[in-house]
Amino acid sequence: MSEAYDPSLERVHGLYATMLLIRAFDEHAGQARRDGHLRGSVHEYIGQEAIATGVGANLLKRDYVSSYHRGHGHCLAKGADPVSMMKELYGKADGLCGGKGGSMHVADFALGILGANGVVADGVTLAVGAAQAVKLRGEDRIVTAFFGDGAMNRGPMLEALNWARVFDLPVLFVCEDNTYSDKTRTASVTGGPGILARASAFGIPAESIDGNDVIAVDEAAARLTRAVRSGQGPVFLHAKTYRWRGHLALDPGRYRDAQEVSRGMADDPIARAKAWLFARGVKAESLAADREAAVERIRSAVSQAESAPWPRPEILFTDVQDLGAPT
Amino acid sequence: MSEAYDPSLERVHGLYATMLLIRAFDEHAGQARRDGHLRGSVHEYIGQEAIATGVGANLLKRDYVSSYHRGHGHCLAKGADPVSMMKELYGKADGLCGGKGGSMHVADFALGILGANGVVADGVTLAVGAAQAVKLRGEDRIVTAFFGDGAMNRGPMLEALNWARVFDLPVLFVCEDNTYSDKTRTASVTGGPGILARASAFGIPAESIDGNDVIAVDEAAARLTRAVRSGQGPVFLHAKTYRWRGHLALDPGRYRDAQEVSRGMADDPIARAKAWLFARGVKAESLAADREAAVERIRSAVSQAESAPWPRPEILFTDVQDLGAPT
Amino acid sequence: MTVLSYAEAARLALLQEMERDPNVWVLGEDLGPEGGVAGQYAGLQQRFGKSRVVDTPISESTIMGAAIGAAMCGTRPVVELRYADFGLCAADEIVNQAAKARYMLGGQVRVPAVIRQPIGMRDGMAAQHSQSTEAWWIHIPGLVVVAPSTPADNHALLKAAVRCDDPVIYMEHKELWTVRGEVDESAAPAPLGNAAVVREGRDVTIVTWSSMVSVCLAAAQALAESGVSAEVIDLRTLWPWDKDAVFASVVRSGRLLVVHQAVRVGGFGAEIVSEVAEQLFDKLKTAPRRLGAPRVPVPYSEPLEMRCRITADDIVAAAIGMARAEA
Amino acid sequence: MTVLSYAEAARLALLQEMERDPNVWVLGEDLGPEGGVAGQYAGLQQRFGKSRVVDTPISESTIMGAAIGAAMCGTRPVVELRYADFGLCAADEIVNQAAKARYMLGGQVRVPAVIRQPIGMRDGMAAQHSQSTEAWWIHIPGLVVVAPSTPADNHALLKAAVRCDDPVIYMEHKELWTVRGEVDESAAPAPLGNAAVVREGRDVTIVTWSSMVSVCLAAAQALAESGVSAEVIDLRTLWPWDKDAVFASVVRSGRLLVVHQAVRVGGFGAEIVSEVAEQLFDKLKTAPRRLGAPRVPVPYSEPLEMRCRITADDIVAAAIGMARAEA
Ligand SMILES: Cc1ncc(C[n+]2csc(CCOP(=O)(O)OP(=O)(O)O)c2C)c(N)n1
Ligand SMILES: Cc1ncc(C[n+]2csc(CCOP(=O)(O)OP(=O)(O)O)c2C)c(N)n1
Ligand SMILES: [Mg+2]
Ligand SMILES: [Mg+2]
Repeated sequence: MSEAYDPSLERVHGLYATMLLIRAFDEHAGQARRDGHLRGSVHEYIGQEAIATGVGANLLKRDYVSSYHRGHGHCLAKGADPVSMMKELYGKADGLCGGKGGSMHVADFALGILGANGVVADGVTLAVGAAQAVKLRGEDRIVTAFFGDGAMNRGPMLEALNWARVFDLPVLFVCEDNTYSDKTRTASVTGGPGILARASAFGIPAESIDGNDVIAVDEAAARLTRAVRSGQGPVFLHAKTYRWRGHLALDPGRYRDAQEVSRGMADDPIARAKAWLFARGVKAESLAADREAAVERIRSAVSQAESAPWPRPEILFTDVQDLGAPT
Repeated sequence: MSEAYDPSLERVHGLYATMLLIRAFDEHAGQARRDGHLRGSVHEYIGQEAIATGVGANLLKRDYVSSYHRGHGHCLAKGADPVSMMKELYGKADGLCGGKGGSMHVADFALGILGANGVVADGVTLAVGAAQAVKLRGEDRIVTAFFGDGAMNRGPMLEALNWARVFDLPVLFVCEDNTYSDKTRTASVTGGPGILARASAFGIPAESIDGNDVIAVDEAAARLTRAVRSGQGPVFLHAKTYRWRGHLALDPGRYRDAQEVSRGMADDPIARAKAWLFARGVKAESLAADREAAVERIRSAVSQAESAPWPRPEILFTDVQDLGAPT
Repeated sequence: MTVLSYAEAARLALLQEMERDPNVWVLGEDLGPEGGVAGQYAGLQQRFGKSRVVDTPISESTIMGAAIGAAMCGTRPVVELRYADFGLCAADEIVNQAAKARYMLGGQVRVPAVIRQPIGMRDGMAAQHSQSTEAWWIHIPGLVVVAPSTPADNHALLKAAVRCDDPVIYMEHKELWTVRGEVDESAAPAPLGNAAVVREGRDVTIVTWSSMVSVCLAAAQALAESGVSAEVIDLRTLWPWDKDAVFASVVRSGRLLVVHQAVRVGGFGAEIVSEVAEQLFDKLKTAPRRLGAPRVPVPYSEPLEMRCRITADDIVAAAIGMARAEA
Repeated sequence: MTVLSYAEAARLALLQEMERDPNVWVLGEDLGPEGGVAGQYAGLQQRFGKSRVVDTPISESTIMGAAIGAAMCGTRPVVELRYADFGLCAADEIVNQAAKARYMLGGQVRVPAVIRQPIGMRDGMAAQHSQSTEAWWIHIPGLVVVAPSTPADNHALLKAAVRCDDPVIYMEHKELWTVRGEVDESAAPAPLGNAAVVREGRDVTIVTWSSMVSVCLAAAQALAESGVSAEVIDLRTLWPWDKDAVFASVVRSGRLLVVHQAVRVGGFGAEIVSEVAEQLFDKLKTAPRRLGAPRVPVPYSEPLEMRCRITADDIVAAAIGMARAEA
């Protein structure tokens, strides 16, 4: 765990609780998808919780966040209500998007969450635009764009890095490097010295951290969000992590080496935070209770989601556009 | 002029003659467009001739070249017939593309010229694909992709750099940096330490040269094409130059500082080559005669183009696709 | 009332909207130096500064993506894509993000962006700079599509587009930029979705838009001399199109002819003809007809390009044929 | 004859074509590890190696651009774009390069590329993974468009697409991947452009394709029970579509109903209805009709998505209405 930075026990305990909530949410979401209770693509964030959590802890309610297909963790860390999220995954009427979006489109504009996104890297272009709006309107907010390692090969992603630099926008780019782009090892389709070199080539200060160390993430995010808030322009954080599960809930992830997977899972961000807390005197029972509380909160969200009403049929035709009939 | 490299008088004389031909071609094309004899977009290559010439001198007939909107010079340097090119610009039946393409689409597949291109950076993606075909078929050719400084901000361009590295393709990337992207100073919309850093960030060996020094270009191109031919994978050449005229023939280029323009024009690649030859004993009359010969060759191309027949009307419907009627 | 060109009228509309609402801003390539390819932004950067009239890198994906993000965050961007052909470089962002966001996110957010994509053939701009792609956007739920034919409409409709809370594909025609006409400088925004009956007639209803309006009017004049009374309807807004106006006319005339410059196959004319055939079958006295370009890329050479165009003669011939046919 | 799934049939076709012609190769994301999203490439990388079954970076523009360049240089790439929605990320390359190259370059070159873009709704994949975009490609000169509905067709038509010398947009339906059917493994390529009359009937002609074929057949069965004899035509190739087959049927039945899963407004149904209304007006006994999705993005929630779909009941109701209507 990181050395110089010495966060309070309370802060780390909070980060731990957030990670537990995210884990419990996605443990359920993945299983519910495999069991056929959810539909579509459900991308579990399991193993990567420290990143959303550490970054999210340094964002204000008014800050904007743009996410990608693996988006549940970012929403929860930004404060989204797990009940409304779960209802969305269940396609129910009062889900965050009224059931129209599902897992890949969870969003909560009241909390500045611009949405998960089904097209790799597109959310990053939205993020730089959000930052441009912030700047134009003279607002005191920053924008965080989360995206994966695979996204670093898409043109719009690279354009957006240039864009943020050219217009000096208040953006924190967070690359969650979980080694894979779907079933492909990202390294096998990525040229050059690496992700940091790419960000730097567009003039964006960039650094790498251990993305499974929530304290390291918190420290870096605190520093970088401060820099962005101070008007320094964009910064780039490369967080190394590992995706425990398959690319999505229905993918058993068999193309991966078993050893690699167990090595990855051994480096559990939650276990690490738990050990840190335990070493500083937090009781094992208390830590276990935190876990139980998170699981219980999700259990309750699920039962509310299960019993919630479906969207009324006429909802099919609402919120398309003001002009013109949809039929 | 470059020091270590000592080309033969004959070689430089040849380069000089090619530059003169390109200049004469575009002097005419620009004026003919302004006079209303040509249509559409005509992008003059004037001032940039050393790059196409120096690179072209190191390419074999079987090598592929992909170009962009400012493409006349690349075609001529690769050996395209100025008469067939001029006929294309005049929209005549036996122009290189039967009159269907015009200035922005000159191509000659018999010479490996995959075409000028009207969409910024798209030609670069075609080039890496051509290189992939070369590799797949085990052919002994290389591919050169020419593009502008402005193209370096387009996503597909950046994707293509990664692509060439990932698949180790035989591509020479040549960035012709003429300071402008249309009416915009490229520096004002380009973040980071520069073009070389970008190429390097994708793992492509890159170097900058004085693109108005045809000997320097020849030297670098000789070295780099050798490297590419030897199977080393992609390389990147950044050639600094200046665009004398407006972005296209109908643009007087008034958004530029007069001093900047005259400074740019003072650094004339043709005058520099001429001085080099003169200093080594080539007679002034001989050098003037070269110029006259180039002008005369273009004059003849023009008169052949002017008197050439128009495409027959039914040509409208040919070469669309094999299946289905076009009407 | 004053006489302005189509480009000047659009510029005036934007100027007025930018003065009215500080959240309106513009982004695209080369807007500042000389006010866009047709001067349609002339002087606006000088007036509103570089942060409201933004010269962008050549990054169509991010131009569009950023505009969407900014539109989600309280601003009203006007996006200049220069030619409809380059609009294809941002097709993903337009369709997958701009058009879908409001619906997919359950009505939490709107995307009030104007997306300018000039269409049409002009003076040999050839295959990559001459397309008319309105049919694509009409097919996409969430988009409004506008195609003004006169300076007055380009003023009043652009104002309306800026105030529209949903994304508007705004398609000016390149050949109309310099056309002059009376403009009421203080005109209110024109309601979107209303067609104009630009000439009244009994025998045949000609439905058209954009640059074809004047051609259809010329044809109607000639038809009158042949004893055929043609009604000409300028749709102005293509989605939603003014079915009331078209249906009312067809009910009277019993004959429908749709004329557009876009490729006939799969063009928007197909939607209009189908809708009329479905809804007003019993009112039709003869087969409906469509006139549009052949299904070929737009060729460069003048005689070929001319043959791609629908002329007044073509329209006259079609209308006379229809008027003479018996049901 | 053997029983294969739609995905297996496609795989077999590709395997046979790759064995036949060493210039056939495949590129796209995640083809190697498990053979694509539906196993439609299973085992091909193991068999033909990584240079003929190429796992690419997430770079849709360059995937497409590279395929085009490679197709111009003697190879026959098969491009996997995964979902038609992501095909929009390569719309520029498909339209401005692949479709136009042959024509714009005067017939010097062909682009024999197969561009696979699976379409359709499936199990809650929501707005960004459910689109059917065939109408777009039909409108673009230079493209062939194919949409197989059965395993046998996915075998024989894919072979034909690979051998076609022009770019083919090949649209499989996600919901058909697992559908099984008889396939003649040694079948020759099916001629492109030929429809199949999959059920004969007198009273109404139902024209459809892709996943709607089986729905229309079910409807025809139900219609028979109500005394309405429906002919069902599976177009198979959408451009060029088999006008002879459709016209012959409509001449007999006098009634045309087009059914597709794509959005009804501006869908390909409009082209078919228009063409029939124009050419066979006098043969129609009643108004032609189109059934397609409402003009809304595809929602996630199950009851909403179900309401977007055309059901056998919808078809029955429409056909009965038409059969009862008097001209
Ligand atoms: C433009 C685009 N191309 C392809 C896909 C299919 N796809 C979805 S996620 C994914 C892999 C993304 O990898 P990465 O960015 O590393 O994120 P991760 O899934 O690892 O979190 C791919 C290829 C897509 N959604 N969008
Ligand atoms: C995708 C795309 N965007 C915009 C344009 C319009 N455009 C044509 S040339 C050009 C500037 C290109 O600058 P650069 O790449 O430096 O080439 P140069 O013209 O300087 O030779 C622009 C913006 C285009 N053709 N294609
Ligand atoms: Mg990843
Ligand atoms: Mg330039």
